[in-house]
Amino acid sequence: MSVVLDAFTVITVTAGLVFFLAGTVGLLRFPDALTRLHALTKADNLGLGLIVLGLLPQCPDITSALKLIAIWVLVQFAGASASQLIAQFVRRNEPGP
Amino acid sequence: MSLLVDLVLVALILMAAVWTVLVRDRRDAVIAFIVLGLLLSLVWMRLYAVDVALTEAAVGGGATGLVLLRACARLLPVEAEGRLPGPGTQIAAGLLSAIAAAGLAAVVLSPPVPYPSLAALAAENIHQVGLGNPVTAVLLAYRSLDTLLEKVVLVLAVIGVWALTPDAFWGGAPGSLKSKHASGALDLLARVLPPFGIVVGIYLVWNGADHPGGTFQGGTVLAAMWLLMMMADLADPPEIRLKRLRRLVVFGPAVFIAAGFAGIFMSGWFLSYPPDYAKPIIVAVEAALALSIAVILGLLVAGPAAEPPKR
Amino acid sequence: MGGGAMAVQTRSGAIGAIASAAGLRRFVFYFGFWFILIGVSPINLIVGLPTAAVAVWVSLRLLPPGDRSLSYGALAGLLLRLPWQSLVAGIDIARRAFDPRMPLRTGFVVFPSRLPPGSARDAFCALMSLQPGTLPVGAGEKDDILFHCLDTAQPVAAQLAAEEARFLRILGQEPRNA
Amino acid sequence: MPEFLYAAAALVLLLTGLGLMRMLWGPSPADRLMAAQLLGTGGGAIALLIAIASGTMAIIDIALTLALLAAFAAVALTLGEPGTKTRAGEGEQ
Repeated sequence: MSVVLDAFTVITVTAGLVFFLAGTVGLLRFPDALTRLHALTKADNLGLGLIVLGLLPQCPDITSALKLIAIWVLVQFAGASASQLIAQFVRRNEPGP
Repeated sequence: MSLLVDLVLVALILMAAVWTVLVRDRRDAVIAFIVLGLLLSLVWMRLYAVDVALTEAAVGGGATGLVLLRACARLLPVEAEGRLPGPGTQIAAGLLSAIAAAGLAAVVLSPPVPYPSLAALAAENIHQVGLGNPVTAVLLAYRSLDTLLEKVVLVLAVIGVWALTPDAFWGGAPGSLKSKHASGALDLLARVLPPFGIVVGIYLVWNGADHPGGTFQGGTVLAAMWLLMMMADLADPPEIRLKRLRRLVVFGPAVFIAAGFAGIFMSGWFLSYPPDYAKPIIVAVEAALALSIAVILGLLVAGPAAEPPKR
Repeated sequence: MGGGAMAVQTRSGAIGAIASAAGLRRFVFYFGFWFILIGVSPINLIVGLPTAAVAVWVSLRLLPPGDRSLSYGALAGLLLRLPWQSLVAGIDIARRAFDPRMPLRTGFVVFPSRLPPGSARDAFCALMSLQPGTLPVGAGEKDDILFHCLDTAQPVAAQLAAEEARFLRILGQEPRNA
Repeated sequence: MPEFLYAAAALVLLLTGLGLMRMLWGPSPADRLMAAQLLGTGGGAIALLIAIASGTMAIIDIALTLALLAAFAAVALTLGEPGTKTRAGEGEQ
């Protein structure tokens, strides 16, 4: 059982790393600020989400597992708010379409 | 593997630090400084100094950015009027910074051998204080006089900021922190986040007695929530003449000093706690301090009064 | 909490507000959050009670309970879809970022929203910013919301309308013509 | 398992650290802030990985604090904008 859980952790955490890579690549490659914002919020929120998911079986007790999930929810909400705030800032300061 | 982490971390910190100093735009420098704060928090975590990492995460991640970017906004009209410091002031500031940096470098690079430490002695006697977190035990029991004076310095800082108020505005409210650009995202954030922030802030203070955390971390989180509400126009900066506000500012240090005097009667010395009651006294002092720190940090960011008192 | 200026006036009403149905629901919620943070033990229980009470009091001031009753079934459905949406959105980004040709057809879409301006619409915008390919960047004319899209070839407006219909169902409003 | 989690933490640090190139390139403050935002999320992930790997559950609280304050830099950015009201007389609604 523990081997299965460990394998689950390795697979999901690795997948999380792939999305952190995607976020960084997008942040560096995408052509304009608003497009880069998509990469920022969506890819690394998923990266963190997958890492949280992968760590859940390794948690010593149920409260710390719930705490990890609460952190992910907070980051989702903060990311949603921050990306809109930055998008509005970009729109005000760059004459866009 | 851990060596690799450290090397990457050091390289990133050097980059962020050099960039903070070199970049010409003030706002860009502040953003680099926020990045530096995040990296420093990771360094403290790497050193397993969780208390310090928490402080750095709360202060560097939340409070510093607000203070410095607000300062940037304040400097804009000054800059527009061309009232910039002359070369003499700039050279003096640079020299002073260099001297401070050289002094710090000298201390860090040539420590006395063997390294003086009271850690073993402190750890041996920690059971007398009854706290599980050695950092809190040191801060509030072994060197409580230092900690008390630190909190008094915070009160002095508020007085110093208020002293910058022009005579006509004395007693009034600090300038609004409200963003000029209304934003639904900010409004939602400031309506949803504060209750969670209050629970987390109190948790950090309460948990700080036995685990990493404590007054400053918790107080900073609470202050950040108050500032968020002020920026979203859900709360106004309070008028600085309010008695209630001033009582909140001095409440923490006052409780601390009262506990100190109680120590004289209970066990013979100022700020000495009787072993059986040490923990409840310290927790009460911490709670009062956290409240005052939250109010003080909020007032420091809000700044001096910028409008005359109403009525 | 530092809100000295906004505090105190309504202290007498505070206990009554917390004792209301909405207040009690929120109290259970924040009390649960407290236990997730700190774990269960008697002394933590005692400190958790006033903590949750303060959180509820602030929460009721910031987000007064509406007169509409929320549909919790629809809300649960939406929350369960959130991780899935996050996965789709992340894969979408990764696909575009890793592709050497970087397939992007970015542009703006104006979406006429049926949600009234206010917290409900803000919450809808926050949810949409987590959706694949869309990012609300501000208000347009009247009730329009301006979205930045990664791929304008997609039927973005139709997808947004479908999401909005789901969202309206949470607020207890049946979509009229969606 | 701890070795794997430490390695994962190192990789997250490396990847989000690479994102800091955006802090150097800009061009706008918004782009630079995105690099900080990325590092904030990455820092949370690193904290969680190290907390579980080392069994030091207190480190989770660092991720919690970072998550709670993650949007603050973006909020603060609007404070530093030209035209933001900070002086007397302008601040009234």
